[in-house]
Amino acid sequence: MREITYAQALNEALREEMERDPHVFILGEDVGRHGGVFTVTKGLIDQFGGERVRNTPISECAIVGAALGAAVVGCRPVAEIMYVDFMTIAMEMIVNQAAKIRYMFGGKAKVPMVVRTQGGGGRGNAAQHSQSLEAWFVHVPGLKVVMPATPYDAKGLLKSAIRDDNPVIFLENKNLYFRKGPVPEGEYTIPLGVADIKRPGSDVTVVATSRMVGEALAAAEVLAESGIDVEVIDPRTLAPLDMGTIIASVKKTHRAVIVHEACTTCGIGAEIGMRIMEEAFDYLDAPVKRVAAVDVPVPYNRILEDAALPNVEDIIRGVREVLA
Amino acid sequence: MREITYAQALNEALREEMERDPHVFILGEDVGRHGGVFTVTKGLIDQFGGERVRNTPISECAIVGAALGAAVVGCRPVAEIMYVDFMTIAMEMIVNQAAKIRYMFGGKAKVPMVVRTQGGGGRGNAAQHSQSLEAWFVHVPGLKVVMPATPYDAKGLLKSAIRDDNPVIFLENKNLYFRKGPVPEGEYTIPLGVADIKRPGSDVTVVATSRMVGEALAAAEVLAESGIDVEVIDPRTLAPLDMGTIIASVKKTHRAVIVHEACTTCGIGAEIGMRIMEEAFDYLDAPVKRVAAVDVPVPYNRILEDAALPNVEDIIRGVREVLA
Amino acid sequence: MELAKDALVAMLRRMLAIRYFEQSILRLFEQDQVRGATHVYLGEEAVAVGVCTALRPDDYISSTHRGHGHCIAKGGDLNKMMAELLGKATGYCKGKGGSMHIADLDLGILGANGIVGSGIPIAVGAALGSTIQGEDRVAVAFFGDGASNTGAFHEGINLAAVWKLPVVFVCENNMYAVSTSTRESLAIGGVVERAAAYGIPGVQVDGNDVLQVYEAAREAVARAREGKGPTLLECLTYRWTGHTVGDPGLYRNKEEVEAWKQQDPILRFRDYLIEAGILTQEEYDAIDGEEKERLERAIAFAQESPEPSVEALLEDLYA
Amino acid sequence: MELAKDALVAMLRRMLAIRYFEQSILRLFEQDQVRGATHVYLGEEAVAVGVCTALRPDDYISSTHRGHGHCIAKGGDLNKMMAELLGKATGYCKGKGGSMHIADLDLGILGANGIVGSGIPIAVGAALGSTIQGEDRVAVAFFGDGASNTGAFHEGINLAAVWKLPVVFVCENNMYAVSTSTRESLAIGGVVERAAAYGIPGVQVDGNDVLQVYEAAREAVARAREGKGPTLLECLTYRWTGHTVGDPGLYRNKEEVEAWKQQDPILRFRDYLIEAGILTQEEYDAIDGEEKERLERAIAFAQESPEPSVEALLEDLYA
Ligand SMILES: Cc1ncc(C[n+]2csc(CCOP(=O)(O)OP(=O)(O)O)c2C)c(N)n1
Ligand SMILES: Cc1ncc(C[n+]2csc(CCOP(=O)(O)OP(=O)(O)O)c2C)c(N)n1
Ligand SMILES: [Mg+2]
Ligand SMILES: [Mg+2]
Repeated sequence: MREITYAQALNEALREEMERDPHVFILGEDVGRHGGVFTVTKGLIDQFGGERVRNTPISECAIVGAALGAAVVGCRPVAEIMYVDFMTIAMEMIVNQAAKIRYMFGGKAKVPMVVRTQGGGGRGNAAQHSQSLEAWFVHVPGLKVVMPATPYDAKGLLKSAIRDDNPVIFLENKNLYFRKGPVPEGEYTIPLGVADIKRPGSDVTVVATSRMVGEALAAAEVLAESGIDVEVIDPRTLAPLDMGTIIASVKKTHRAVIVHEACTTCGIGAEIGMRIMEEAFDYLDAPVKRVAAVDVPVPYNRILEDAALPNVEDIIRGVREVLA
Repeated sequence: MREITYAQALNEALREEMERDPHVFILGEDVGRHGGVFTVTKGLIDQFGGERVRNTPISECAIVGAALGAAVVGCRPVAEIMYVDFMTIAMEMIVNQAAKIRYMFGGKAKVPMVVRTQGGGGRGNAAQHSQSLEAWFVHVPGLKVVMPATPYDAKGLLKSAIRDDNPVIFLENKNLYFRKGPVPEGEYTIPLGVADIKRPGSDVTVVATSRMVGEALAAAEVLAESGIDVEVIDPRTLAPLDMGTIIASVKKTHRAVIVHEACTTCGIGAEIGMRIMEEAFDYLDAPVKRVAAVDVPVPYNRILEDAALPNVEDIIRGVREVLA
Repeated sequence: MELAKDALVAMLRRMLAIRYFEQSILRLFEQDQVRGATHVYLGEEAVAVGVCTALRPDDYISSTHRGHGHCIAKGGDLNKMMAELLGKATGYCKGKGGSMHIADLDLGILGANGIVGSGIPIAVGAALGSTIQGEDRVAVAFFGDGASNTGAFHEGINLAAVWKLPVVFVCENNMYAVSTSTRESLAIGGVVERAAAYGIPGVQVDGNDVLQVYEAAREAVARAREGKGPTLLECLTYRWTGHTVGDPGLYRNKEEVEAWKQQDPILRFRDYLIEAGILTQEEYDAIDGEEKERLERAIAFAQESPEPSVEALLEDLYA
Repeated sequence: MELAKDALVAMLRRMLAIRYFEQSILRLFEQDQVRGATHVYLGEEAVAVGVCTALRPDDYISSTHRGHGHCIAKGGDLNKMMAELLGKATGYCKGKGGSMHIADLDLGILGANGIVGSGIPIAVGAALGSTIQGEDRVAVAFFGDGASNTGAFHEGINLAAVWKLPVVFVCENNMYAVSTSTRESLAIGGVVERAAAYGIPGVQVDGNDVLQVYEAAREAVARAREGKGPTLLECLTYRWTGHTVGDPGLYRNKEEVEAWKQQDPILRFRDYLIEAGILTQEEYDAIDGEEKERLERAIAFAQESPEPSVEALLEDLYA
């Protein structure tokens, strides 16, 4: 199969959906001629014009608000917020408006919009450009939350997100954009709410998200050399969360490690760990373990940043601990 | 001991701290002559004048930003954000700025500010005025997060929060403002980071926050009639979180229920439950149970709102379940 | 543009409907039939009605926490509104929304809003969506003087101005945001002066003169529909009651309130209609009686309607 | 106010220091000694230096993502700055902050900022804090043309205007926000036109003329210090390079960039100083050489400095 980058895969998803449905349009900072600071919207303005690929002023609240208004009246906007850290400016629109409108109106509205953004550290971007804030969105009923880890998933999930009639927070990762992976030619979608077993295994369940999926797979390779057979599960969407796949795995392995790049405390690892306890307590041979970022802002210096964020070694250590 | 309301207790804390330290000042919407929409700042403008009790335009970002700037240059601002739901507009200032400045600057700044706000449902205020968003703040390193449940705690904790050299998110509850409780005359403070055992017990640990503390105590009374001895722990501050007290209790009771008014998924209950699993797995006779809001926006209708939010009956049921 | 008699009567009817709706809400709130945060529009009727009269049925409005008037002016169903305020299953939102979240997308009513300022970008988005779909609908954002200090106001209007979207920004300057007067929260004479920051026209009118409001709105709407971009229309008015139902409003003095009550937009309009020979006193009284009665029927409808079932709690979250 | 020769020389030195600092950053970034999101101030030196010359040492500034120039202009230590950019323990932030978070509270530098617009309310708060503590310090908020579209701009300036706080809002209009031109993001001729929305004076100057910037800033600062409230000062300028180090900047055409390079603020200032007989070419060359050397020493200092220890990860979070 051909290999393309995560950014290219996202670009294809946008292009195909815009070709397919004239109601789909894009708005965000520098998404036009510039193609987005991570190249995801590259070339789209040439094909679809400035009406459907719209450069906005720097105004995250208005970007999401305008997307929302357009969605309610029948469009399918895809808003780009350059960094998840800037979602802090759009939280009102996302949380009080987009997530709640349908419910508050008694079901009499649809809000088919996607907010694409990206998070994660590892590039020396420091504390205000390296966060992972997915747990906030998962805490808000009414939102769907997607976190693709591979080019294949990125494309298929973005297409589903655009076709979904609900507000979808689509969280990409800045370190994945230029990594390649196999992506078939032509049309496919991946349903929201279905986890993917990225590596089957029998000894321990590792649930990893976004960039940590690759780290977990690398850790699994190393652990395999010591005869430890790791199952790596990528939930792919955090809301809805496919607990079925996770629980089935834990019932088989009796041990689980949750890996994410967000800060440990109140991260998605707490929720997944808690759900495992609630649904598979009697199957657990050890407490569920979290491998996640240290609870500090992400520092600039490379040594400190590496120490703050989880990596292959941390995952290996975590797996060994739950097996001890 | 005299009994005063939660609002009066908070008002006393503000008054005493403003008398004590001229660097303390208040800013927020309608905090001046109007005394705040929940009366917490009532009368303060008469005593301290408009320089130190400042009515702001409706601009939550500027309120927190201005508080932050003033804190960095040596003041001790207490900002009021009318509803926690409006904190969504100030998230950038709180999360990217206030929480991170000290760390990003390598320790070369102090940010002694308090953001007071209030959350919770039960008053028919509907989805945009009834949220409980504490988990978001606990997810952000650099913040302290306080949630008082009684007039006594409200006063002592607010005084400590104002004296603290870090940004403190002080989460009050709209349903508690006009409830009375014993508050001694004169000066006292309650340290941040120390849980309070509101009711000692031996059979099951119930960790409850804010308004749910009272509900848990009521549930404990009912359960006592069936011979079930409930220990009710109020963490009082969620960051720092006094896990020591909670773990000690669980090691004694072997069973735990976490109760909060926020939505279940990714709420503070997940974190506390996970921490109990991490630190006391071998002591647990049953999975930790969460009793929290249903994952929906808070509805207006009374019947639906009651069904959405946890109450005494839900807690009783939860306790019986972990004992089953 | 001269309005025909039936158009003028329709305006009068809607102003009266708002008046009686709000008066009954005050009463029903006291009786605990309506609960929560409820803001009434008494005294401001001319703004909503003047503006909405200038709109087509398929145009959009986004509204505020003080939204009943906008909804009625845009043709909202009194029965469904009242039922919603009583939290009933037959209400606009099946009882889930209450006062601050009434919406009727079929009538272009994008919803009241509990968050000050947030309706502004939403209206901008509706205008954008209309444009992208090749339609020529106009969107109106209603908001208060207090809202003009929010970031959402600035970001939303700027976006509409840059994209020349068909929006009319209608500021209801009632001189106060809760207890805070405009003198305390803006260092300028009027919100209208903010239009210059976006390169759009700004117009200020007597917000208690429904025809003046209508005339200004008509021009702004025409401009928007012709693709010439947004207008900021400031309507000077006053709320007769406290900020919420229950607020005694002690931050305003009695004389000020009384002076404004003398400017009752409905009586001014009635006097004009009668003096201009468009309506007789008898016709007016008949209309007035009919509107009162329509309201009573709405209350009865709401009161007789069933509560939602508990199962509804989990419905309507995702499409 | 006429500036004495040593003051003029000090300005020149700081402009040169910024120039050489930024040029070296381009090089060090290529060598992977500097990483992350780094924005240089080449071509805009006159703004920071003109404004900061009008300030007292104890006045405050809040800065932006493009903050090196502001820091140097306010007296920042080149060694600590360079060490911070190299992520060293001796840096301003012990290596934790990097380019976008350099601060020096002793010099009134409240910090660069990674979030566009957010420095504005922070400067307002510093001015407020100064006022409340009975001091007469002035705060300057630097920000870009792009930032003037944010809600933080609107809310922050409005608050300062209403409270008549001692702030000067300095817009560095370099015509672009990343790839987006001001024509695409503002429907007005200049950011200065936004002053009217807050009832404060707006002044637009040639931002590549350091003396013109200084003069306007001096007046605004005096006004602020006298309690007359804030001013919006727009300085028209241009960034010579891409938005970040690494951005080729293809959205601007070569002629435009070249035309602006002809307006080099340092050469213009040099020519003025020499033509006015204040400085000889030899004196200029000597100063130029000294600043180059000072920068080389800063690089050496930074390169020889130790990395932070891993233990530092957990330090400095709470006071
Ligand atoms: C962002 C936000 N901040 C504060 C509030 C609380 N609040 C509700 S209405 C109101 C005053 C609004 O004033 P204005 O915009 O003038 O409208 P009016 O009530 O006068 O019609 C305030 C402060 C809110 N709902 N949203
Ligand atoms: C709130 C926010 N949105 C977007 C960004 C990404 N970003 C960084 S700098 C920049 C452009 C800023 O333009 P301007 O304010 O004109 O400053 P300049 O870079 O031209 O100096 C953008 C969009 C950000 N840092 N913060
Ligand atoms: Mg008002
Ligand atoms: Mg710029």
